[in-house]
Order: sequence, then structure tokens, then C-alpha cells
Amino acid sequence: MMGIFDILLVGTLLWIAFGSLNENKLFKSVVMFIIFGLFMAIAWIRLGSPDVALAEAAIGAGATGALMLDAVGHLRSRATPYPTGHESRESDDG
Amino acid sequence: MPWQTVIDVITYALFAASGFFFLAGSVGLVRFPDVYTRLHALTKSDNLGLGLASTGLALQSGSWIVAAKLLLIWMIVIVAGATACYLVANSARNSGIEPWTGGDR
Amino acid sequence: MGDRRRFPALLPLLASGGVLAFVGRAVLALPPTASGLAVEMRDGAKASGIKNVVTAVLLDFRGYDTLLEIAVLMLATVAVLSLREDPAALSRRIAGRAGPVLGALTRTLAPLMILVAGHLVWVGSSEPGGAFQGGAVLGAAGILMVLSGYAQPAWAGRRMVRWVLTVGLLAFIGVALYPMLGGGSLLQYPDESRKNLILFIEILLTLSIGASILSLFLASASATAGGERP
Amino acid sequence: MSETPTTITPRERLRRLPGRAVGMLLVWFVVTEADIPSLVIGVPIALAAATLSVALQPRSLSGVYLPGAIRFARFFAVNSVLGGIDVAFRALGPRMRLAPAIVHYPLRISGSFPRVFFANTISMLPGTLSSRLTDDTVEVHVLDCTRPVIEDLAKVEERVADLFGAQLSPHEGGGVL
Amino acid sequence: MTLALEILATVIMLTVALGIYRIERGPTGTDRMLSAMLFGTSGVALTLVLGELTGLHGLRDMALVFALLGALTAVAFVKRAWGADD
Amino acid sequence: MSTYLVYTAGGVLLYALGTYGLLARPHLIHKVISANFMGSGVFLILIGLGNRSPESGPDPVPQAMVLTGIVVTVALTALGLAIVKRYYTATGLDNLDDKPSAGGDR
Amino acid sequence: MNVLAQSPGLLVAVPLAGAAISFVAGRRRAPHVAITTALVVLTLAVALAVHVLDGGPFRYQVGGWGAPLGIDLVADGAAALFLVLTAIVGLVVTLYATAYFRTDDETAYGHGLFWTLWLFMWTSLNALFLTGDVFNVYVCLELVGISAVTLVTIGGGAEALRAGARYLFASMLGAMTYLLGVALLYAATGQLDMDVLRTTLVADTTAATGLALMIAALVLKTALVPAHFWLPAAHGSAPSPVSAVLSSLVVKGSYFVILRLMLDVMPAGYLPGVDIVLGVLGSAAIVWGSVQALLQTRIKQLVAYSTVAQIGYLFLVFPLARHGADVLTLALTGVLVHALSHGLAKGSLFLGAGSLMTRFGHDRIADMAGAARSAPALTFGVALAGVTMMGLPPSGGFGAKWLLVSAALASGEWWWAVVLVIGGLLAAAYMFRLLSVLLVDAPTELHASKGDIRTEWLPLALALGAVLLVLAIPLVSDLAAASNVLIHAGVTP
Amino acid sequence: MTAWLPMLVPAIAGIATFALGKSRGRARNVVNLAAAAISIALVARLVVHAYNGTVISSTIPMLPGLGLGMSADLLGLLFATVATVLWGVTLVYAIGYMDHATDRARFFGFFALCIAAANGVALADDPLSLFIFYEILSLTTYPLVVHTGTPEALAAGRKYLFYALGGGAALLVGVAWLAVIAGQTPFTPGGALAAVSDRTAELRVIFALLVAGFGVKAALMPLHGWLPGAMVAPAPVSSLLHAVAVVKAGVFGIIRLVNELYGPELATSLGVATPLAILAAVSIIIASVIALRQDDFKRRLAYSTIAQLSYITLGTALCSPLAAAGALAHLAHHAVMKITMFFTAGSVYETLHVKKVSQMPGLARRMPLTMASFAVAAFALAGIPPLVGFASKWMLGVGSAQSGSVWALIVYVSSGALALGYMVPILTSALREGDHTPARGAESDPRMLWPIVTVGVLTVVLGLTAGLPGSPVHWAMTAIAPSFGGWTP
Repeated sequence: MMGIFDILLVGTLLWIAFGSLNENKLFKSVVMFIIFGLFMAIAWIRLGSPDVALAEAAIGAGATGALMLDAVGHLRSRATPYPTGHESRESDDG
Repeated sequence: MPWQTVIDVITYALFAASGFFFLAGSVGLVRFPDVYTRLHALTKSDNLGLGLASTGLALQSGSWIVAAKLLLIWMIVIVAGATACYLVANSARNSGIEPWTGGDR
Repeated sequence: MGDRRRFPALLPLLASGGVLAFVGRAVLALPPTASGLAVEMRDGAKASGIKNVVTAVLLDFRGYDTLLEIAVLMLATVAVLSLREDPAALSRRIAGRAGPVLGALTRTLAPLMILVAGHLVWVGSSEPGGAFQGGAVLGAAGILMVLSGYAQPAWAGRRMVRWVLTVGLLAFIGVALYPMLGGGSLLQYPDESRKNLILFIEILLTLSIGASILSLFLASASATAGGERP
Repeated sequence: MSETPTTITPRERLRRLPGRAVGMLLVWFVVTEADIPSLVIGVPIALAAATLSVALQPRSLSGVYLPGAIRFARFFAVNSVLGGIDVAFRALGPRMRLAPAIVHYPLRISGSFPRVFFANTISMLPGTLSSRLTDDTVEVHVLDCTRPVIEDLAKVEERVADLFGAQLSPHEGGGVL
Repeated sequence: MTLALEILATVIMLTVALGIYRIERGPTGTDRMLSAMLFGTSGVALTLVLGELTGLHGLRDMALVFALLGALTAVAFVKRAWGADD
Repeated sequence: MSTYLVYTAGGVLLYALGTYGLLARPHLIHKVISANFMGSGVFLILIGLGNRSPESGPDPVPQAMVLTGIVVTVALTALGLAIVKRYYTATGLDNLDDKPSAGGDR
Repeated sequence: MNVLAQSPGLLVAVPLAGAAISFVAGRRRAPHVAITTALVVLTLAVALAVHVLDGGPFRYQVGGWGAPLGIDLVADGAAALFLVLTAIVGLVVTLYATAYFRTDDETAYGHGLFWTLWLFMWTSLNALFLTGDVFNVYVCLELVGISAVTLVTIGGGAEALRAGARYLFASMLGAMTYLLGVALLYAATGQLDMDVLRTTLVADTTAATGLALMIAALVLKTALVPAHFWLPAAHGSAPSPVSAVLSSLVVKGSYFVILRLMLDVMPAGYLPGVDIVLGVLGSAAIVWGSVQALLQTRIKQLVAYSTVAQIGYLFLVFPLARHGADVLTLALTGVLVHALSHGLAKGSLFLGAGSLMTRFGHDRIADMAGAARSAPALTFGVALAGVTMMGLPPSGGFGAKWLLVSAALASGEWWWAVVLVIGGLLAAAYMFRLLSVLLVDAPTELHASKGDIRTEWLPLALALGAVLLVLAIPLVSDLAAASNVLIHAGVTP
Repeated sequence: MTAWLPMLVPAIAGIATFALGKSRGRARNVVNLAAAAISIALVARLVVHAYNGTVISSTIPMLPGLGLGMSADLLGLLFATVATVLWGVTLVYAIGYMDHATDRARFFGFFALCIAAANGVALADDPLSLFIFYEILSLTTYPLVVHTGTPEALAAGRKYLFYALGGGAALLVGVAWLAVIAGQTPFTPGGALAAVSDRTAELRVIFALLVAGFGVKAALMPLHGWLPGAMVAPAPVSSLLHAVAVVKAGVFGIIRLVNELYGPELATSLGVATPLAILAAVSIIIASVIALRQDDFKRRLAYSTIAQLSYITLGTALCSPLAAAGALAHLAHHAVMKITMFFTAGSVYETLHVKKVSQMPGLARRMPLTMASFAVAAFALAGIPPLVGFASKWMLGVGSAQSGSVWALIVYVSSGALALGYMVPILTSALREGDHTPARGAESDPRMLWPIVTVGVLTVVLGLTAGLPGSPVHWAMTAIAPSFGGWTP
């Protein structure tokens, strides 16, 4: 059973990695990358390395994702200026 | 029927239900027509799936403190999930993504 | 990197294909069982009294690597700080508080994250966990607070933050140098205080790592994005 | 919906600290799975966490009403399961029965935290998803507008009010977008 | 029990893999974020199940971390990368 | 097919993929991501091959190495993104080839 | 505390502490921290060299565990040479930078974080020269890489950022490839310590692949042609003190590891053909780099391409190493002298180029006429550094070229000598292209503004060091004889 | 240590000159003149020692197994004496010549460094040391060649560098190869390579490389291309460096190479001497013929230099004791003659801006003393007795006849005739009536005039005293004798 799990996991990892690079949509690549980190954490569990898994989870779900998304936001911010129509509707949450 | 077997059977059932809800959530994510509806699928089924799985695991561990920890985890997931869900829906609304109202699918 | 005007990605393709073949062959040539240094390390860890072998390897046997690793992290933080834009411009851009929903989340989760970070450091000696994991959670708490407006990017260069950033590394160096006074070598913890010294370092490192990760985000969270657009 | 800018004195903050610290210590206890020696470091960390908590949320968490809490928990558990089942069947069904709509629900409950709590609860319950919280309304995305959404939401609001031991004014109604 | 856990793990794995389809399809950035959020829940479950399976109880801490940080990505998306979609 | 080999093979493929991406993808963020994939590939190989000891369990040394590696990779990623952002601010470019947009984020 | 015996540990810990302290010290006090650190490190490096000269190479067990459990530092003659070089160039660059980076703009030069970054780089270089552990090399390389990349970008500006980005990705590619090599090597041998590997390495596909990958990665980091694509932009667009450090020290760091792996760790012929390939690439680098340097119109680009060329010389030791202990001794001493003289001279050239650019306000060689009159010391420094670059006597560069030519002739493979000679002539061509402009008569009032005494004389001091190195060659060859490469090759001093 | 001083004193003077900077002209002159005086005294002391049979030498270790050696033997001291003495004379001339020039600190500094290098070449004890100073000489000359900073000066400098560095490269390989097969090989009269004389093929290649290296400075055709162009340098530079130090370093290298490194015997048996001799002979004839057709005064002198240097090379390559001694003596003699001529050329240009032979009519009246000195030197160069050129040419001729190379004798005689052919037209042109009005008072700046007269007189005096002990001729014979196994003239 776990053989299937392993192959599924590794296959998914490769799929994500390929999908992330074989893509011109930057945001998609980044989301793929974030997901990739989380899958890696699962892979570490399977490889009997909980310390690594924990580190990968903490960093992958936390800092890396935030940094990447911030970078995407930055690169988007000047390439295509935001429409200004939303400002009046904007709530302080979003 | 020994007590452990009862627990095991309950656990199996919980696991099966959990798997079902996880699967349903993902199918919903894939099948539903727009962001908002997909969010529904995501927040409800998956949290339920996690809750059921945690309950099963708590039963198996047979320790109150572990059960409490699993409950804590579940609660955190719910709070975080609800907030994330709200934030995403909110941002989708703000960015002008109109909800699907049927018809074009 | 490659001439992609005329031969799209031919060179990279060759490179990665070559790597694949070369490394694949090497991996397949390996015997299916081998133990590396596992046995030595486990025996060594038993002697050093740290139950989590990985932590023993990280902070004791190969503590020097970890010292430099911490240096890498701090260096990267300094690097990102050096790349940041004018702090005044930053705080103009990132202002405003979180809304009630996000604010509530932060107020709930941030203290919990501190608890969990502390827990990860504490269990590090026997279970999975340690300074980096704890620090990462701590940093994430910081990032969450930044994102919900409870922390200001302009803090990134503050002296107080600098101290927090540095204290782990400084403590580590101090502890590393301390055995030299007694004629030992760098990082040669005295046996009687080994565990406590490691815990001491780990706690301070957690603080610094957390501050590092937060600063990495703070300093680079530079321009307009998301809800903060003008 | 900003909070009223009343200043909170350091004394007040200090007064909240012990309670929070005890709470945090309880969480610590759970997180460490009842590891007693860990209290050496747990106590200071719980104090630190409590300090942060107070710093972030100097206001009292507006006393939770215990019987209400139990009622709420039961209500939430049942409805959450129902919500899951509801969505699961909609997702897995051969023809997805979806009739989504946006509903504006005027808030009756007061206080920042209860309102957030209400909005989050909405998101976890069958067929509803809060998508915008403003000063006086919450905007809700519903999966099936054929159901009596407003009534359901009103019921939820009552439960939440019950949890916080508050009374609600009668409802003036909302509308489908 | 092991087999049940293994099956559950595989199923959860499968559901997460399914979620990747949503990233592939989009169409908006927000849709893509959903998959990341999916992991916030499924990842916790997967971690817990695998932890039980391998006997590494320390993994409950990892699940805790996943749970705590799960929302962070969504927050970052909303606050920093908002609008970074199609 | 033993478990370690599945992950190691995955690591090798991942590494090759990362190499290709780093060399061939013009967008700078793609390059950062590719480098991360390379790193993850190497880590998988390291720990995968460290899992070949049936009697003594996973080798802790590769785990320690990978932990160090992860920290370093995070540092590199953060630095890379910071540079990419500054570069973009300064030039409006997201690639090193002077193309207005190397594929962009549409 | 026995400073001599503790010097390896201190050589890493002291600059690291300096880096940390300079960070908290703030923009104003950081230079003082840096200068103090530089002086201490110089003392320690000399102490280490003295210790090695007295008692031969020694190992330093960090943590007291010893290989294979722990990490050992290796202090041998070659390491001592590189450490002393780093300390000397480091001190001069530090002093120069106090003048060069003086500004009232709070945010200029990375918010005044140059000092911290530089001390981190120094730490990592020292660590790299000392380490005896292949994984530790990876960490050191990353430290070097991150600090180097950041220092390139510290001046700001699109060019620097572009160069920094390119450098960063090259650096990432190199680091990951190196780590992959370590992974395979460890999987095959179960060892990380270089000395243990040296005694236990047997013919094995995986281990060989690992080592080949490691060397390929290090070659990329050393910017050997054709992996030099990142270097000219990075070294050319960084602030001058940074360029000086990058060119004179940083490329030597990864080169030093190649040297250790190729000549010490691996038995002869372990990777058949790689030594020849490295030699051929080195030769190609000499020719290609020099020709490119000849074509540059901007002063720092010229000097940067000169680095590409000069790196090539360092790789000629590998094909020559196969010809017995005598030739190896000559060749190794030759590359060590070359590394030293190039380090000093290239430092001088980049610092000089920086001063010239400050003086003229631009970097076009063609418009630098009259420098000889308005800045004689500076021009003289550049000229002396040029002499070393060309390998003309009396200079360290001459000693290096002599030793390498002798080694080539003694090995019977005279074609390496031809390469060396051609390289020297091409170096003369590009250096005199620069010098002849500087010597041209031109109205000097435009740029007669007095430079700071540090920016005028420090380049000259370094260049003088490079020239006078010729007198220190006996000392260098003593240290070379005390290097593990020669000792393990069975050479008795 | 004493053996180093003739090199170190000018070197220190050079550095001191740089340090004094451009403003302190008087101090600079004092330093340089004092250094010249001290150097002359030092060399004289060494000469006395050498004549008494004690060769002072000293070696410091430099490269593994190889040292940097200085040895004050008679052969080297002859060159050192020429360089040092003429430095003193030239300094006086240069101070006058450069009165209004710019960048004088740089000029005099490198000037002194050049002399230091030349003395180093002279006293170097082994091929490595010789090579090192030889290269230093190349380098320190470059700033002097391009001193004026004009485009043509830069072009000439570029050409000079091209040749000098190419030669240096050949030399490097040759010397290194020699060191690889033979180790440290101090110059020994009669040859230092006996131990490795069986490696004939390698030794032939090395010989060729070394000749190629020295041949550049010795302006051996076809390596002479840089010399005529380099005449754009200020006159003192041309005179001292191109007539004395630089080119003489080349031929001196060949003398060391043939007589004291390979030894005449080995050079003959390897069959490398004869090709060298033929090359030199061809150079003599071609250069002389070209000189005939030059209108530019300094260019004509330059081609004359090429021819005269090949005299020395030819004499050395004949491997006959008398010819070798004649070659060595001619090294000194030619220096004195040629410096007179270049001084004249510089003086004429600086005072009247005359550059071409065709502009000279009237010059003899305008500058009688100068032109008289020039005439003496010109006749000496053609080998008219009893002037200085005669003695050495006689020795060269007789030596070549003795060695059985009659063709060499014919070359010498015919080129003597050619020398008359290119020198006499200068004199006749100067004697013709022209537009230069006769001078009132001094012809040119006395600091330029008197050095010319001094070297002119020297031309006569040395010619007259050629037979006495201590004269260049005697000195050369004493110095060369050991190379030919105790040959006594």
C-alpha cells in the first residue's frame, strides 16, 4: 500500500515541479512551488526524517510562501497597474 | 466483543467517513464552477474530514492529553481555515470576481 | 546562460539530460544497503546524552556546520537588509491595520505560535524539533503580525531588532569560544554542562532565527502590493 | 468597524496578564502532552505568549457564557457535520444542485470579536460563506439560495450571542443580491 | 489498523493530488490559492495519519505547525499578492 | 522497488528538472524556484540514499546536512527574491535578457 | 590559551564575531570594528603560518570529536598562504573602504552594511581555506556566495543588480551541484572528512561521479572558462573594494578546494582525463580572457577579464601534477605564488581602478589620459600591478611564471610553457593599452582634485607587495613544502 | 654585498627622485649627480679588486634551487663602467637638455632605474639574474621612450614593447629550460654547461631562444625593428639608452652567452656559433646600406648602431680569442663614439631644431665645437686610426682572419667603408654654407656643450691609449682570456 503512496507522492512532486516550470503564468508557478514545499514535508516523513519534515513544514508553509507571494505582488505591481475602481469598496481586510 | 475491537470498528468507520469527506472536498474543488462555491467545498468537507480522522486517531491513542492536542489542532485548523476562507472570498469580491449564478456551465 | 535565440534551450536540455544520465547511473551503481555514519553517530549521541540523534549531530558533532549555517542565515538577513529600499518610503507604503477578521486570527494565533515555537525548542533534544523549526514558527508569527499591521517594516533596521538578530549568533560564538579558555578547542562543550549549553544556545538561536525570518520578510516586503496600494 | 479608541492603562494590561498566562500554560500543557519538566521553560514562554496576547488584545475577551458555549458547541458540531455532508453530496452528485447567490445580512450582534466570530462561524456552516464584514452588515455567499438563508443566519447569530451572553434586537431582514 | 491508516493516507494523498488540477486550471489566482489552502487541512490530516503509521508521535507537533501556519499563505496572498491572478 | 529508490529517483529527476529550469527559464522568479527544486532534489537524494540501512534506521548525518541545506536554501531564496525585486524596481525587467517580459504572469 | 594552536578556530570565530558586532555597532562604529578585526585576523593568520612553518601541518578538531564524527580543520602550508593573503588584502581593502565608502547618505552602500557583509565574507573565506570536511565546504561556499552576491549589488544601480542576479544564479547552480556531488560521495563512502576519504577512497562509479560533480561545481564558482560568464559583469560592476576582494580572494576560495580535492583527496588518475581537461580549459581561459580584456573599453571590465585570464594559470598545475614529485613541487609552488601575486596585484588594480574612476568620474579607458601626472602614485601602483600581471621580473608574477614554465619544461609537456608565455604577452598587451593612456600627456586641471591619501597610496602598497613577493618566494616554497598535497605525494622538503 | 651596490645606488637614486616629486629640481639634480659619482667610485673600487684577481660576488636565494647572484668580474665591470661613467656625463647633458621639459621627476627617476638595471645586467652572475635585470631594463625604458606622450612616441613605445617583451618571453623560456636541465649555472669563463653538454638538441634550442631574446636589444636583424622608431625619445634617452645601456645589454648578453655560458668550444661544437655569425654579418651589411639612405639624422645614427652592434655580435660569434676581445672592446668604444653623435644630434635639435641631414648646411660654423666632436666620433666609427674605433676594429679583423673566417674580415672592411659613406655626407653637409648664422658666445647651453666635448675628447684619448694597461682594449683582452683557456695575446 505504501508503495502506491510513495509513487503517488513522488509522482505528484514531479508533476508539481514540472507544472511550476512549464508555465508562463508566474502566479501559478509560485502556488505550485508553495504546494511543492508542503509535499516535500510529507516526503520527509516517509523517509523517516521528522526533523527535516518539521523544518520543511515550518519554512515552507511560513516564510517561503509569504516571501514568494510578496515577490509576485511586487512584480505585478508595476507591470500592470491596478485598476483604481475598487478603492471605495475596499474593506480593511483585503 | 472486546472493547478494543469496538474502538477499532468505530475508528474504521471514522476513517472511512473522513476519507469520503476529503474526497468530496477535492471533487468539489475540481467540479464547482467558481471561486466561492469551491471555497464552500474546501472549508466544509475538509474540516469535517480532518475532524473525523482526528477523532479516530484520538480513539486509537487512548490518551486524553493526546486527544486534547488533536482537538487543539482541529480547532486551530477551523479558526485558521475560516479566516483564510473569509479573506480569500473577500479579496475575490474586492477584485471583482463575480459569483457564478448558473447558466454558463 | 545559453543561446536561446537560435537553439531554444538546447544547452540546458543537454545539461540536465547529462546530469540525469550521469547521476542516475551513479545512483544505480550503489549497493542497496549501507549505513554511512549512522552507527557511529548513534553511539556518539548516546555518549553525549542527547536523545535526538539529529540534534546531536547538528549541535554537537557537527556544531561547526551549524555555527556557519546560522551565519548564513544572519548573513542573508543582513544582505536583504542591505538591499531594502529607503525605510521612510517603506513605512509610508505599509501602514494601516488589519481588519477585524484577520486581526482576530492574529491575536489568537500569534501567542499560540510562540508557545509552539518554545515547545519545538524544548523537545528538540529528544524529539523532532529544534532551534530552526522553532525559529521558523516564531518568524511566521512575526510575518503574520506584519501582514495584519501589528509590526512595522521600518523596524527592520532598528537597533533593538539588530540585537535580537545577533544575540543568537553572538551567544553561539561565545559558547564556542568558551572552551578555549580551558585549553579545549572551538565548540568543545564541557561534558558536565553540554546539555544546558546546547539548550541555552538553542533558545537564543530561536529568537535570532525568528527575528531573521521576520526581517527577511520585513526588509523585502518593499513595494506596493495587495491591500496596501496607494 | 474600528474599535472605540479608549486607552487602556498599563495597570489594566497587567491585570489581564495572569489570566492569559494561565490559559497559555494550559495550552502549553496540551502541546507538550503533559511533559512536566518542560515547565522550566514553559512558564516563561507562557508568560511571553500571554504578554503578546495582552499587547495584541488588551481588551477582555468579553466573558464567554458557559452554558451558551456548550449549546453553541453542540449546535456547531451538528451543523458542521451537516455542512460537510451537504457540500459532499452537492459535489459528488451527478448534477450539481447549485444556486449560488450573495446575501447581505444586517448585523444585530455588537462588539468586534463576536462579529468576527459570527462571520467565521457562518463560513463553517452548511451552504454559507461570509465574504465581507462591514460596520453593519455581513455579506454572505450562499450555495443554495432556495433555502431560507436569512432565517438560518439569524439562528446562528442567536447562538453566537448566546455564547457571549448577549441579547439580540429583533431582526429587520436582509436581501438577496 | 495499519492498513486502514495506509488507505486513509493514500486517499488523502489522492485528494490533494486532485487539488493540483485546480492550480493547473485556474482560472484566477484566487482559484489557485484554494489548492494551497486545501493543503492546510489535508496536510494536517496526512501528517497525523503518517505519524500514527510510523509511530513518530513527534509529528503531532508538525501537524500543529501546519495548522498554525496554514492560514499564513492565504493571508500573504491576500495582503501581498492580491490581484496577482490571471 | 524499495522505498529509498523511489525517492532517490524522484530526487534525481527533480534535480535535472531544476537544472533545466534554472538554465532555460528566463523569468527570474522561475530561476529562484528552479534552484529550490534542485535543492529539494539533492535533499531527496541525500536522505533517500541515507535510508539504506535496514538495521540502524535512517542515517542522521544526511538529515543534519539537509537541515543545514534547507536553512541555506531559505536564505538563498530570500536573497534571490530581494535582488529580483530590486532589479525589477530599477529596470522594470523580470529577466536578464532585456526582453520586456520573459513570459510574464498572464 | 595557546594562540598558535588555537589559531584555526580563532580565524573563523574572530571575524564572525566581528561581523556580528559590526552589525549591532551601527553605521558609524562599524568601520572601527572592521579595522580592529582585520588587525587581529592578520595577526592570527601570521601566527598560523608560523605554527605551520615550525611544526608542519596540523589538524584542529572542532568540538573535540575528531573525524569522522566531528569536523576537522586542516592547517597546512597552502592554507596558511591563502589565509595570510586574505588577511593582507583584507586589511588593505578595509582601510581603503573607510575612504571609499565615506558618505553622509544613510542608505548608500546597503545602509552602511558593507562592513558586516565584508566581515562575513572574510569569515567564510577563512573557513573555506581551513575546512577539511566536504560538506562544510558547501556551507562555506554558500557563505562566500551570498556575501559576494550582495556585495556586488551593494552599490545599487541596474547594472550591479543585473550582475548580482546573474552571479547569484551561477552561485546557486554551483552550490547545488556541489551538494549533489557530496550526496553521492557520502552515499558511496559514508565519509565526509577529506583526510579519511583520502585514505579510504577506492575506485567506485558513484564516488567518482560525486567528485566529478563537486569539481564541476567548483569550476563554475572559480569562473574557469567556459563557466566564466558571470564573472566580468559581477566583478566589473561591484564597488571597487568589493571587486578587489572578489577577484583577488573569492575565486581563490573555490579554487583552493579544487586543489585539495584533485591533488590531495583523490589518488592520481582517479578521474582520468579531468586533469587534462582542466589544463586545457585553463589554457583557453588564459587566451580568451586576455583577448577579451584587450577588447574592453572600460577599465573595470578590462581588469575583470584579466581575472578570467589569470584564473587560467591556476589550473595548469593539474596536468603537470602527473609528472612526478619534482614537477608537482615546482608547479604547486608556482600556482601558490601565482595565487598570492595575482591576489595582491588584482587587489591593487581594482582599488586603483576605483580611485581612477573617482578621480575622472567615469570608467572609460580612452578618456583617462593624464592620470600619470595628476595621480602619479596611483598610476605607478597600476603599472607595478601590471608588471606582476605580465609576469615580468622582478615581481611575484614572474616567480609564478618562472616556476610554472620550469615545471612545464621539466615535465616534457612544453606546450603548457607556450601557453604561459602567450598569456604573459597578452597580459602585457592589455596592461600597456591601459598604461599608455594613463601616461599620455593631457591637461590635468580637470581632475587635479586631490584624492584621499588612502585611495592614492593603498593600491600602490598592494602592488609593491606583489612585486616584492619575488623576494618571499623561498618562504612561499617552504610553506608549499609544508602543504598536505606535497607531503602526501611523498615530497620531503 | 658590495657587488650589489653599483645596481642599488642608482636604483635608490631613482626612487629618491620619484619621492622628491616634480617641484624640487635642485635636490633632484644633486641626488642624481651624487649617485652617479658614488657609483663611479664604487665601480672603480670593484675594478681595482677585479684586476687584483678578487672577484667580489654575492647570491641571495630567490626561486627554489636558484639564487639571484651578482659578481663583479672584469667582463661585467667593463660594461658597468661604461654605463656608469656615461651616466654621469649624460646626466649633466640631460639636465641641460630637459631644462624646459615637463615631468622631469619621472624622467630622471626612470633614467636612474635604467642605469641600475644596466648595471644589474652587467654584474649578473647567472642567466636567471641576467634575465631579470634585462627585463627590468625593458620595463624602465618604456616610460622614457613614451616620455613626450605624443602619438608617435606612443606608437614607438608600443613597438618597442612588442619586441622587448617578445624577446623577453623567448629569453624566459630559454633560461627556465636551462635551469630545468642544468640548475643554477653561474657564468664561468669557457662555459658552464660541461655537465649537460650531451643534451645537444635541447642546448641548440635554448641557444636559439637566448639569442632571440638578447638579439632584440642587440638589434640583430630581423629583430631590429624597434630601434629606429625609438629615436623619438628625448636625446639623452636615445644617447644613453639606445647607444649605451639597452642595446649594449643585448650584445653583452650575447657575449656572456657565448663566452661564459656555453663557452666558445661548446658553441662551436654545437654548430650554433656560425649561424649567429652569419646573421650578424648580414645585419652589418644591410643596416649599413640602409643607413646610407636616411635623411633623418637620428635614424641614420640608429641604423649605424644596428650595424655596429652586429660587429660585436659577429666578433663574439667567431669564437676566436682576439675577435672576442675586440668585440668586447668595441662595446666600450662604440658607446663612447655613439654617445658623442647622439649628443650632437640632440644638441642640434634642441638649439636649432635641425632634424635632417639636408637641413645641416651652415651648422659647422654655427656650432663648431659640437660638430668637431661629431667629426672625431664619425671618423672613429669608420675605423680611422688613431681614434678609438680603430683599435677594436683591428682586433676584430685580425681575430676573424686568425679564426679562418676571411669572409668576416671582408664584411668588416666593407662595412668600414660604408660607415665612411654614411658619416662623411653629414660632415660635408654641415660644412657647406647655409642659413644658420654663426654663434655668438656659447653654441648651445653649456650643460649640453661640455659633455659633448668631453666624450669627443674621450674618443681621441681612448684611441691613443689603447695599448696601455687599463684601457678598454687591454681590459677586454684580460677579461676574455679565461674563456679561451688561458690565451694570452
